[in-house]
Amino acid sequence: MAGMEGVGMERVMGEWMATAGSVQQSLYQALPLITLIVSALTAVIIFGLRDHRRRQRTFWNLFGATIKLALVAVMVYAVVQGVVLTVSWPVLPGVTLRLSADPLALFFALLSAALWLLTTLYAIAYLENSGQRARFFGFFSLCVAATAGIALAGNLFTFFIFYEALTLATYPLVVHRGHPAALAAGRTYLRYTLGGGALLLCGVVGLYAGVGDQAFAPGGMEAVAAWAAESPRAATVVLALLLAGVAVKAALVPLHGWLPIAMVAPAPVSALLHAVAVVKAGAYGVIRIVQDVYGADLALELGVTPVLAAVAAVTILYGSLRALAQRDIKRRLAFSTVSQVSFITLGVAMGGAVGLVGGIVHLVHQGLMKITLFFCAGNYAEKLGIHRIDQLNGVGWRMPWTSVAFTIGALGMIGLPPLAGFISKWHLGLGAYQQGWYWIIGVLVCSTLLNAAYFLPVLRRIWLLPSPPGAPSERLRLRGRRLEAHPWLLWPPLITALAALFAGVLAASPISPLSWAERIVEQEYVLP
Amino acid sequence: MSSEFADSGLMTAELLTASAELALPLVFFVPLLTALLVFWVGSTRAPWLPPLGAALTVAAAVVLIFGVANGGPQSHHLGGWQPPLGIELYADGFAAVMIALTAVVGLAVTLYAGPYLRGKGLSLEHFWPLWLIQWATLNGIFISADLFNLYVMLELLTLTGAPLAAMAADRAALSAALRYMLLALLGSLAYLLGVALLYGATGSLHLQEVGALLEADATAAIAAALITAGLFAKAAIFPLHIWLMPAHSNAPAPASAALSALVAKAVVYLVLRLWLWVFPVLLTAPMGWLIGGIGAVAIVYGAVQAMRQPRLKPVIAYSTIAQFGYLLLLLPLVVLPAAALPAWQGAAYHAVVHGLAKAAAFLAAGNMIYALGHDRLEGLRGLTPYLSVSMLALALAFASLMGMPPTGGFLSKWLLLSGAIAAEQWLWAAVVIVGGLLAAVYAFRVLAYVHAAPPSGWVELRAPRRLPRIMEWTPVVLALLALLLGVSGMPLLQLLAHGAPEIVTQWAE
Amino acid sequence: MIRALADDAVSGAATGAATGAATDLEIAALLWWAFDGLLALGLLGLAYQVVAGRQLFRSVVLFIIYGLLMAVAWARLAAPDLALAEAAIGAGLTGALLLSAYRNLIGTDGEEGPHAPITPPAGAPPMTVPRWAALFAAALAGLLVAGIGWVAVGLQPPEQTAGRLALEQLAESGVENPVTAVLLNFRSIDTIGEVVVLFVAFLAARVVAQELDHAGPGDWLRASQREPLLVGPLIAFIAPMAVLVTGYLLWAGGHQPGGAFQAGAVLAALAVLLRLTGRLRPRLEPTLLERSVLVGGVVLFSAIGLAGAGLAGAVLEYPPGWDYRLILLIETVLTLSIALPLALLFSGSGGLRQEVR
Amino acid sequence: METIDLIDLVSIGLLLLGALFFLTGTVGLLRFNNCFARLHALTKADNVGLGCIALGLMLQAESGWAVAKIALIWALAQLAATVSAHLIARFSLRLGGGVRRMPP
Amino acid sequence: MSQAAFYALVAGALTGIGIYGLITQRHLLRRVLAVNILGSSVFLLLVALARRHPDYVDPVPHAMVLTGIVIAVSATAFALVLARRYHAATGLTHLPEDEESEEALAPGLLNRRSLADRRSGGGPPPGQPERRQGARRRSDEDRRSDEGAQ
Repeated sequence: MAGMEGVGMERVMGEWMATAGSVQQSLYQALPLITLIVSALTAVIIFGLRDHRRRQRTFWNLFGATIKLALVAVMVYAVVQGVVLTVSWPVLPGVTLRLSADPLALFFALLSAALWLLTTLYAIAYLENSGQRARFFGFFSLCVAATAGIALAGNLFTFFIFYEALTLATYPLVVHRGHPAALAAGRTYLRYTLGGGALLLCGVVGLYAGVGDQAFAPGGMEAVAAWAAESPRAATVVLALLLAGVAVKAALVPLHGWLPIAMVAPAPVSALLHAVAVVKAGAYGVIRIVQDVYGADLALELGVTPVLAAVAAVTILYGSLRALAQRDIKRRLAFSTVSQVSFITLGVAMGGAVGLVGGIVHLVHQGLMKITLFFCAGNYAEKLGIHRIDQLNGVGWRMPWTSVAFTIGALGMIGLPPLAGFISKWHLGLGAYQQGWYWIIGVLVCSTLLNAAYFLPVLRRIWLLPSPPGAPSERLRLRGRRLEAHPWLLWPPLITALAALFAGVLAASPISPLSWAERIVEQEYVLP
Repeated sequence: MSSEFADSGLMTAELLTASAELALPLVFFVPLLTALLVFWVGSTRAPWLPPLGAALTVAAAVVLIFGVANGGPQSHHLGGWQPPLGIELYADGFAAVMIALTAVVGLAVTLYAGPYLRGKGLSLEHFWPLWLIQWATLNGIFISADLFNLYVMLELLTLTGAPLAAMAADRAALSAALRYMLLALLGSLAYLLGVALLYGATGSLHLQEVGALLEADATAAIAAALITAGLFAKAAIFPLHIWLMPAHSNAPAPASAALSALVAKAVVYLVLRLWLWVFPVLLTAPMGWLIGGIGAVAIVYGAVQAMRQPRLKPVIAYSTIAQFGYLLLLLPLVVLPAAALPAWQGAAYHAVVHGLAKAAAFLAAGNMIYALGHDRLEGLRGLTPYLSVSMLALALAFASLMGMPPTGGFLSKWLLLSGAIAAEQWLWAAVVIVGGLLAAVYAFRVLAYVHAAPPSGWVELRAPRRLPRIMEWTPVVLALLALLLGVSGMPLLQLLAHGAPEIVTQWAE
Repeated sequence: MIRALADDAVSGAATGAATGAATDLEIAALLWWAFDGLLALGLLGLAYQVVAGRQLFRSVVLFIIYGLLMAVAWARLAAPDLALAEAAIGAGLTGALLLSAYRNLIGTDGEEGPHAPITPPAGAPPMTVPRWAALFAAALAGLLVAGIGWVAVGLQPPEQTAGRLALEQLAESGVENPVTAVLLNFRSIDTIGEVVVLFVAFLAARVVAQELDHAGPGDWLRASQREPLLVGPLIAFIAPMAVLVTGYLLWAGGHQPGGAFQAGAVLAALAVLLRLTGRLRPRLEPTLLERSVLVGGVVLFSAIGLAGAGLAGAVLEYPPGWDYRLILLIETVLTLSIALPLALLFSGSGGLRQEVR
Repeated sequence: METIDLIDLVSIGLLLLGALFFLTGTVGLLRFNNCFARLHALTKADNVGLGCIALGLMLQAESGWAVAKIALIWALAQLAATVSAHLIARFSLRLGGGVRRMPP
Repeated sequence: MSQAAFYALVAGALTGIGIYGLITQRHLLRRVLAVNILGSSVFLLLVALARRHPDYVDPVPHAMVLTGIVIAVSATAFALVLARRYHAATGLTHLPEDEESEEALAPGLLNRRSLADRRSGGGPPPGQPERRQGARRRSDEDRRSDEGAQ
């Protein structure tokens, strides 16, 4: 690693086969590509295994996830040293596929790699005796490859390729159960995502027609700024198309319909995909487009960001209201996701540095908290067969550990001071204040109240109400083990709950998500 | 080819380009003579002969492709006579790309056909000579630069295609083959009539010369109309497409793969080659709009029909009709300066990727028929444990047909789209986008069956038949090749650039 | 004297050389125009009858006559080779194929046999397409006729044509007959393609015709000794004569109208005659000899062609001085390779065997 | 047209005679109502007609080969005519009288 | 108007008759006849074009026509064999024009019934032979089982 100190500036490797530099150097540069290949390879190996080879599949699953996490950690170390690892090769004349590991990319990649490891553990235990597992875990790993691709994408073309590949990889997971309801959900999911994909494709091709092949540049690309100056109308249309395409996966109001319906998928799928991968890809796309393609001020100039902020605000309120009305746990969590993700979009649309920090840090906070809630919901469903909220009476005493994790997650979502949720909402509010968007502070307060309105009654049922007589109690000795569920089902929610707690309480420490987000904003975007 | 390859194999490169000119006629004669040898010896006594012939043909094709890649367009004057009198074999980038596609799909079909036909109890005795002659004819069409020679090759294509479609000899196959024969005969006579008028007007049969001598008068217009109509009948482009679905879906799987991916493709290739080399003087905006319109209608019609089919092979056959529409979109775009180069590269790229994906899809469907005995979509439910590899190949093939990003299909859609948007042709851009979405509808309808759980009370009368290993892995290899083309298009586009049509390169300077 | 008149007119009234007997010239031209007009009328009338005639049997017979008239037309247009080929293959063989197919297709569909009543029974399914299709077809046909007619009248012959080049370089081609030169030297790959088409048609017929019964009327008559009296002597006289004519046509192909195709056609006609009279019986699979003949033509032609690349620089180029001999060799083998598939296509079987007494 | 020598006169006469015979044969074909009468008319008239035309042409022929070829053509035509007439007659005899169903 | 142009006109007329016959006639043999007439008319046009030059006769169209004739006869022969086999299999001498008779020919081809049946909630599992409404000929029903598809 010592040799890395001397290399300060960003180095782009042009040719498909690295001609210059020693093999160690080129391998190091091509780390982003290797991460992708590793996760894709694990998928291929798992596809090859027959269904009954449980042990081998578990090994390969975990092995792949840990290797990926390790590689991301190495890249994080490199970025901390100030080296942005980049690899790119020409796909078409005038179009290159570019992977670059800059701080924002690794922020999202680290989140997805870490949560992926936990979800794989959870999924292995959750799908203990169900069929078609080779196919499930194959597509599961393909999803991780696609998410890593989205995170590490260096230009809009690469981003689009992995964005659509994610749709291809998630569809089989949504329809995994195979019964008619799952197929109907799959069809809806496709209708939204393919429609969004088509819009995004038009936007990307329009941009490439106008500007040509440009890499993501912090604070917006100069070529785009020049092009926007020369033909503002076309630039606005392209920006609108790009945002509309990305908004589908970011579940902004008119295009959020697929999220609640896709809850019919098994718990690990809804936990990971709809709380972390798919939805976050949309939000990440919004950040990349507004920050790294157009730049916040140009977007403001074109008058698109105010509209985006309004839509985000509407989504926040609408999501919370619909969550209030839901009686099924997972659907309530889904609508809560719809509203929470829009915080990120709101943070980006505001334009202020502090607002942006709030938006970016919420990317991680919401991920941690939401995945904890989905894990707990999965545990309740798996162990006690509870799907509706009114069945939750007294569950806290029957499954204490899961309920504790659930409580931490729920309180975090509401935004109580010591927890992660509060940090991001605080920054969003501060940013709004600085930018002078006072109505946003109103929206934040409203949403906090609504969150409380739909989470507190759930907590009240879990802890305060007595459990109905004769309800199965998990406290009984389970063959001598005192834990209430399979350890692999129990540990992931606890770890993520702790992580959420840590992200909130120790936010000031240098290695917390908040400080990481601040470093991104300072390093990347020189904002007034 | 990247520079590193050239300097290390300097000697071999020289040898390759020198022998490339000889490879030009060999690409036609090797499969032809193998076919005659197989017929003479009888395929039961020498089962190793057809694969050997296929390997030799692929070798000749590779030598030719390297020759074109390194030494630019190759040409060979048959019999030593100069063009207007003699016949010239000419292979430029477009021909080399199509020969590469034919070599790959041909090898896959040859390896797949043996076990499949033995399994279905159809006689291999007649399949081998017909298939190898068809392969020779395909290569002949790509390299021949003479109008009448193309007529003879087109006729050969029909006469080898129809019996393969009628091989199952049940009522549907026979009526399909008859319909195919009659329409194809009408098509080739219309083509011959067009060639007669062209010869009457210009006095030469050589492609480039006729293109140069032709002026945009009534004779050229009528000849172009007749030739285009004739080739549309043979390639089953939209208005004259009725025979394609029954013929392609009733033919045995390897034959329908060859028919859809190569035979009909070669005729569409010919339409493009004639319009870009012989009739550029006629290629005005209205003419481009007419043919582009036909392509657009074909895309929509094919997709809509594909959504309604209860069986798998008709879905794939109708998707062929739809996908040919994309190739026709090239003509309205190639006249516009901003869109000429990307549209040309997009159309050629689409031809290759569609060929690979379509062949993979048909061979996967063949696996299903081999295992279950029928290919009705309901039978796909719960089939994954038995045919997991074939279903993966089918999924990848459909992903490519839809133009989803990781696959080569996406790059061709991207090229066509960027050409259309660069030239502000919003209609054609919309057609490409809508075509992709419609393709997604019928593709995911089939994939939904693959993922669907078997209905309750499912009684499996007899377990699906075990597939021989080679039959299981051939479609996957083809589908992965289509995927590989998604990773980088540069090698293929560099090969295509050699001898690009003058109508495309004129805007480059 | 009449001959002189005829030649002047043939050489074209267009030159209008004012010889002494100017009026004779106009009369001869007028006569020729009358002949052409009559021929054209005959062709069009017959074509319409064939297509829209009421009785299928009449249409088939009229088609054969149409073929013969077409041969006369081509003779009139100074294309003797084509007249030979059209008469032998176009009218003769195609006619035989149509008649044998007609015999098998009679019956359930209401189309009459030779004995059925002239007019098809009322109940027969409509033999023509609905009205709109007929109108569309008429419009399309009209458009086509107008197009070709307008082009035919207006088309100016280009000054430089491939044909003129062929005639100029005829000397180097090794044969005097320009058509044979074009077929076997200048554009030889078309000929290879064409013989491969024949071979493929034979293969295609084998794929489809497995279970069809191949017994012909002649077989039964021959077996039951109730064969008409004169057929024996006819065959005895015609068979050697046909082989002689084949040899002559093959030999003459070099310098006069004739060649492999016409010779092959005559040989095929002989085989058809022998098959019709039961002297040759169908066999399911071709023997080694038959398979060798079927592929021999193309294999030899291709071998010589590919050898040409080594010896004479380009594929399908004959080494200097050898072209006449090689062309003659190729033509002889081609004659067999054309005659056998045509005969097998007529008999619909894999091979033919001598009728054993 | 100054001097019409004898050979031309004779060949014109023969050609016209041949044409006349063909005409009578065709009229016979159309007028008679049963198969045998029609066969009779055709074989007699047309063959003689063909003979006259062949003779007429032989007079015009330059080389001896041409004369031999025309004679060969005439001989083959006769052979074909006789055999086919024989076969048609035999076939319609067995069929029953050979009377055409509908008046011409 | 020269002799070549006259014959070219005749060829045009013959093409018209050929195309009209090919489209309107439904009997297979008549369609093959029409194709042959169309072919010979194209060849006549070629030969007429060859005759336009006053001083020479162009041999290239002659070679094209000679090749064309042999190709035409082989295509006709195969079409007739196909027609014979089709007649032996179906007893019809014309191609089924409308969709309904297409259904009689091969129910598997356009399986109208199973579409309606599938819409009413999942047909019987494909393993078991499906009950089909009586097609026109009962005997064809039994012969055409699932395994028929190739």
